[in-house]
Amino acid sequence: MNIVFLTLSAIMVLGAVLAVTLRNLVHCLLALVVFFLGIAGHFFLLKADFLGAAQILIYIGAVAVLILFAIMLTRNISGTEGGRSSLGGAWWLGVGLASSLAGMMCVFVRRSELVTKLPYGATEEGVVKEIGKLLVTDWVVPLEIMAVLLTAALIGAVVIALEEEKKR
Amino acid sequence: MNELVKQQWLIPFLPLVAAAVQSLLPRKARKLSAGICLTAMGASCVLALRAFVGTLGHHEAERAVWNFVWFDYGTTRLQLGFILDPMTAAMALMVTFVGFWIFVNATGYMSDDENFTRFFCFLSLFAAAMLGLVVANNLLMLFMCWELVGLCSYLLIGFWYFKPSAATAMKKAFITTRIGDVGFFLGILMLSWQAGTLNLYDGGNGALEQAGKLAGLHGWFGWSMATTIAVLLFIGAMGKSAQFPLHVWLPDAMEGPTPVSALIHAATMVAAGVFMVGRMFALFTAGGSAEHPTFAMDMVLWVGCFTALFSATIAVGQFDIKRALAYSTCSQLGFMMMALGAGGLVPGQFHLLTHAFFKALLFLGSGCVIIGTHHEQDMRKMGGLRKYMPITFWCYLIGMLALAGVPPFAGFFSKDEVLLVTFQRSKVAWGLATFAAFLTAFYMTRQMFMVFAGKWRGGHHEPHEVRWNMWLPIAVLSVFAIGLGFFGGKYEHYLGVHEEELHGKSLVMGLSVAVGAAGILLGWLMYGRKTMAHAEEPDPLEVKLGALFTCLNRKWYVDEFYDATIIRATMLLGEFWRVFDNRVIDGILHGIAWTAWGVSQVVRWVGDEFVINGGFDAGCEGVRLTGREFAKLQTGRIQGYLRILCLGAVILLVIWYLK
Amino acid sequence: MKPGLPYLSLITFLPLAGSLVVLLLPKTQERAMKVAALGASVASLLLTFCAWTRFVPSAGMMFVERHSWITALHVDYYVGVDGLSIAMVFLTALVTPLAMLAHWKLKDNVKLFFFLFLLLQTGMFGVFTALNFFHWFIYWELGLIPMFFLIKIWGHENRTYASFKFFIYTLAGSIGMLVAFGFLWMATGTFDFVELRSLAANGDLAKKIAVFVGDVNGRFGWHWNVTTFTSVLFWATLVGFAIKVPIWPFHTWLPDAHTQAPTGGSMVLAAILLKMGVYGFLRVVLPIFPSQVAAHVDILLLLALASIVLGAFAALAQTDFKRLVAYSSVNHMGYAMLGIFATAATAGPEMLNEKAAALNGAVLQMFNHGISSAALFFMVGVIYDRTHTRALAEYGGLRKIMPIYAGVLGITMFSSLGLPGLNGFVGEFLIFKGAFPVVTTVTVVATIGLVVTAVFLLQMMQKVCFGPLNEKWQWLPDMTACELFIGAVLMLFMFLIGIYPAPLLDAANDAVLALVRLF
Amino acid sequence: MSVPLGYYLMLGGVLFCIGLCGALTRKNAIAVLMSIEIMFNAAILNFVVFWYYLHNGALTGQMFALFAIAVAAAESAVGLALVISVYRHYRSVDVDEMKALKG
Repeated sequence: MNIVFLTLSAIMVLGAVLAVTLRNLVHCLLALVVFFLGIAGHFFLLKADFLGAAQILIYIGAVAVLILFAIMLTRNISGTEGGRSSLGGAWWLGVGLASSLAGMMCVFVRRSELVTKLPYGATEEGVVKEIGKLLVTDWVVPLEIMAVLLTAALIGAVVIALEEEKKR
Repeated sequence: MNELVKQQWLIPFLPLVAAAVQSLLPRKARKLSAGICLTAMGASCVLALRAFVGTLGHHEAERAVWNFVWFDYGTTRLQLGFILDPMTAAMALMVTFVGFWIFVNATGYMSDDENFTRFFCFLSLFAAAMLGLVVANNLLMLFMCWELVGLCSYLLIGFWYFKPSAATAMKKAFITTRIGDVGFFLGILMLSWQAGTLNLYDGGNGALEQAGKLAGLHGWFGWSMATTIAVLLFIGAMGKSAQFPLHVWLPDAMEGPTPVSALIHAATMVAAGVFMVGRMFALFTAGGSAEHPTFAMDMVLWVGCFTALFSATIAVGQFDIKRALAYSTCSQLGFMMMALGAGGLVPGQFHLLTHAFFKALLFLGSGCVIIGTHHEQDMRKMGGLRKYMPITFWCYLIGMLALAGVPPFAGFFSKDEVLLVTFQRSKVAWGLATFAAFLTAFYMTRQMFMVFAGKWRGGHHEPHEVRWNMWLPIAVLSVFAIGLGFFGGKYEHYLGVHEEELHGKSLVMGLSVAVGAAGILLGWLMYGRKTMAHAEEPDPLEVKLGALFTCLNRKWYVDEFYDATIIRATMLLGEFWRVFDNRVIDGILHGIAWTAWGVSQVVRWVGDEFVINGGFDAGCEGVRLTGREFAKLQTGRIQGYLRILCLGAVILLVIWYLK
Repeated sequence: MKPGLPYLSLITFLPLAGSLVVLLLPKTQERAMKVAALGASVASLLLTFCAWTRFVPSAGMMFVERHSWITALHVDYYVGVDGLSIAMVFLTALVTPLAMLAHWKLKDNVKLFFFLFLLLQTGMFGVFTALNFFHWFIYWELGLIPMFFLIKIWGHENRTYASFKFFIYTLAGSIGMLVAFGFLWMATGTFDFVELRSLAANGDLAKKIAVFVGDVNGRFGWHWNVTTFTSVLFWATLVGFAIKVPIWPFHTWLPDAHTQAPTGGSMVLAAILLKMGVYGFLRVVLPIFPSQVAAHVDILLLLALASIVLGAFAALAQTDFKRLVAYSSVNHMGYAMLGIFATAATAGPEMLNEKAAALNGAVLQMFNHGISSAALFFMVGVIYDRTHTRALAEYGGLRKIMPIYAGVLGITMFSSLGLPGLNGFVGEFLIFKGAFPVVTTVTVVATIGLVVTAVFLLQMMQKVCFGPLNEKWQWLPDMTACELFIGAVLMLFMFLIGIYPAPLLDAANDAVLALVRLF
Repeated sequence: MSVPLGYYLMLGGVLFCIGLCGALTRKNAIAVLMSIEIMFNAAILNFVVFWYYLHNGALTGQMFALFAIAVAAAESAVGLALVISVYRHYRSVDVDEMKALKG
């Protein structure tokens, strides 16, 4: 067992739990950022440096800011949900279902022979360069499709957000 | 001659090009149009003259042919070809020459018609088709041109299409000749089957060169093959050359402008039939002799003879100047046919040539009269034109004397030969023909006196002489109407036919002159001594003959007879088959359809309505109720769905775990 | 043969591609649709022309494409053209764009119209190029459905009746054919026209059918007679084609459908769809059932004769311009059938050239009728657009105000009448020339048709163009440039074939000879 | 470093279920979206983990993760745009009120 792994995991779980339970949405967002950072840390641990960097750039740099904007556009600036409960009527049902699913998952993981599997071997350095090469050779078509998807999402998001404005 | 024949195609081609060019000319280009036409026709005339001169030097009946492939089919090929022999050369020269002067006259006659260019287009096409027919060395090509001649006559007769009578006449002309053409067509089919070729002369393999062989084969109705083919071909000639009983179209064809009448009745269309019989003469005579002529020859003789007399009687009773001439044409064509049927190829062809000149002269002259009298055609409303139109009068007189067979005019010589050759064959035919000649002289005299003698009966507008471009052609033609007759002997020599010594020459000639003189005398007695004073005055002949005259005037009621029988039967047949289609065939169809519909109705009521529909309705109701119940599950709350999803996942995992 | 450009597939599917383009264009872009439709069609025409220039008559099937398709049924995608079909492909390529052009001013439902038209063209091309019954039949039916809608939607006052009659009649005919080919397949295991033809030629087909019938009898205890069975197959196939041609007495759908169809529909219907039936005789009935045709040739000749004579007489009594023209189609198709059946009337090589002439004439007549009937229907459409009536009695004297129209109608009419110098004559002459020695009596009676054809056509001409002008039509404009263009193209071919038919005949002759030698 | 694979997988599972729990219980649509982001990240983590333990020298796992991240980014952009659009319409982001699809 590795101390770094445990610590990082604990922080992440905490961040995740806070992100789904806190009432103030801005606070939730902060907890979510912590969670994202944890994931990035795990990526670094797993020798996936490039992904880690991408995680920080995309999630913290873009998604979190986007969510912040959404919060500010839909609520007053503090982002609290007023006097009403932040949880829906059947919250206990949700919690119960999620935790039983988690339980089942853990059970299955334990039953699997993969449980004790150790890393495949020394992962060579310079993976980033390799990824770059692969992206423009073997993976160039998915990359292009992804580019189209992103463009479409960009335009789509703008159109959806603008639509109501136009009708008025 | 062998080089000349290769240029024969140019003779019809030039007018054809002229026609093609003019079909695209605008209406206003009158001068250009007439210029092109006259140039083309003149050039054709020069070419024809060259060909004629080329044939002159040869004493034997020589001919040059030039065949070419039109298309291949099966393992063989279809050829067309051109010919140059004396008959062709003379005919082509006549057609181009007379045609040229008719064209000149037409520039005057049609000068104020709005479709002037169109007229010259049709006229050129007409000439082209006729010349093509003359120079063809192939029966198919001859037939094609033959049909085109029919087309042009259709177009020209109906040139004033807005007149209902013209619209009907054009149709009548085409259909009547088409009936004859079917016979011709069958003859061609038979010939191409039996002879294996349609080339007339082909170095020994031509259809005409096989006439002897064909005469030995058995054809239809117990005739020899050659006779069968000849009879079929002659049916075509009957249509084209207006022989009884297919003559009815010709008088109606007078609905066309007068130059057209001249062209149709003198130089081209009607001549085509006689020319064709002459061209195919070998088939007609094959297998027969002077004592025992073939059926085809007999048919030609008697049809011609009957038509000559029949039409002459009708001509006597006409008041329309052009109609009288038209029946006279019919009659003269009968003479030609009769001569051919009697075995006289040369007299028949020679009469065709001389007749072309003086009949063209007469028609163009009548055109001048019509123009001079401001489009009056009824002879009763004319009179005294000699004073007003002297040039026309003198020319017309020459034409009339030629037609009446007065020596020394052209008609005398040719008609005399016709009668002479008929005399050899059949005294009865000769007698009838002589009577027809008498009638000819009579009705022409009648016409002369009614039109030119006495005083003007036509009303306020005084007649006037026509312009030079109208009288010049008739003046030129009248020179030939006088002089051409003297070349009869030369023509026989030229054609290279050596006919045996004919007996009874002086008798026939004397009688012929006598009946001509008698006819003219009778005409003078009835019409010349005391000319008509008023247009309404009854015809002296009408007074004498009474009902018979009406009968003549109404053309022996042949048209009425056809209307009541053939045309009516055809229309009824058409109506019958139309109704048959609509009632019987469609009735059966509808019956099937109704039956199918009925069966389906029964199936619907018995089966569908109670069994299937009942069950179906119940099923539908069930589905609807279920749907309504299940719809309640759709809360629209997304988290609710997600919960169910989640639950499902958990349950699946549990099941899997327990397994 | 070395593989070249897949001409036939390109020609066939270009209109289909065009139809998809038309379908995808926005509804407001009517002009673009028309241009796209015409473009696709003209591209096909150009390709057809290129194909023709590379066509070698003596080479048998040309431009063959053969790809395995449904292996379980031994069905190949198999296309090719020979002398019998190349002219028809060309005719299709030529007439369809002209028919579209005739509807250039169409306003309602433009998209659907041009879509259906292109679909129809694909179907027609397919019928003339396919050599395997399986996809041939698909094309055959594909020609039917768009035409049904063309009549049903854009037709005249009685369109519903006419379209249903047309559809159900033709469909009923083709069902028999389908069943017959189903049996043939069970007996021989192939749908391939070429293979079936060679089987029939060397006698294997009869043997295989006999084996099949024996098999069926043995298995089910039935008592089928081989001769009767083959005859039933033959008649089922024949009636399917006879309805399409149409041969008397299966012709009554034709006047209704032609009369009620829109102008372009009538043009294509008369020019090409009818030829599909005649082509069926050349491609299917004669090669696959030669002995049956020979056995029943008397009846068939009588039916052809009835088409000629009775069709002409019925046309004589028509008062509706378009119906008259439609009946003239019955009459003209009768000549083509006379030529085809005359081929089968005697056995042996004695009359080879005569029979070849008759069959060549029939092929030529197919093309000629395509040109002249399309032109005639177009001319009816031109006048109908202006007057909105088809009653002959309503017209009169139109030549005065519409001289160009009268001229074009006259030439078209004479082409249909068979005037020498125009296309109709050559075909009819060859048919008669070939049929006369073989079946003399029938041919002689058929000449009645020639006269009656002349009578009703000239009567039509007189009623439309001659006589005094009906004052009602004082204001009618003459043909527009576009209309004149359509007329001019068709007239060009009338003159071209009338004067120099050799290219068409050369293309057809080798295939015709091969067909004649089957008898 | 020798953490066995099972622990990582359990971590991923737990994180996923935390996100799921949020998605099931939160009323605020933005919070739901944030929970979904947590689920996404848990899944992506699993990709990387599997790659790290089982990669056989190939980089496919990382690639997959990379593309998943890109897709997730697109998803969140569109999702948030939708939320804003819905907010404009209902003046609320409460998922309980978004039930126009009720049967």
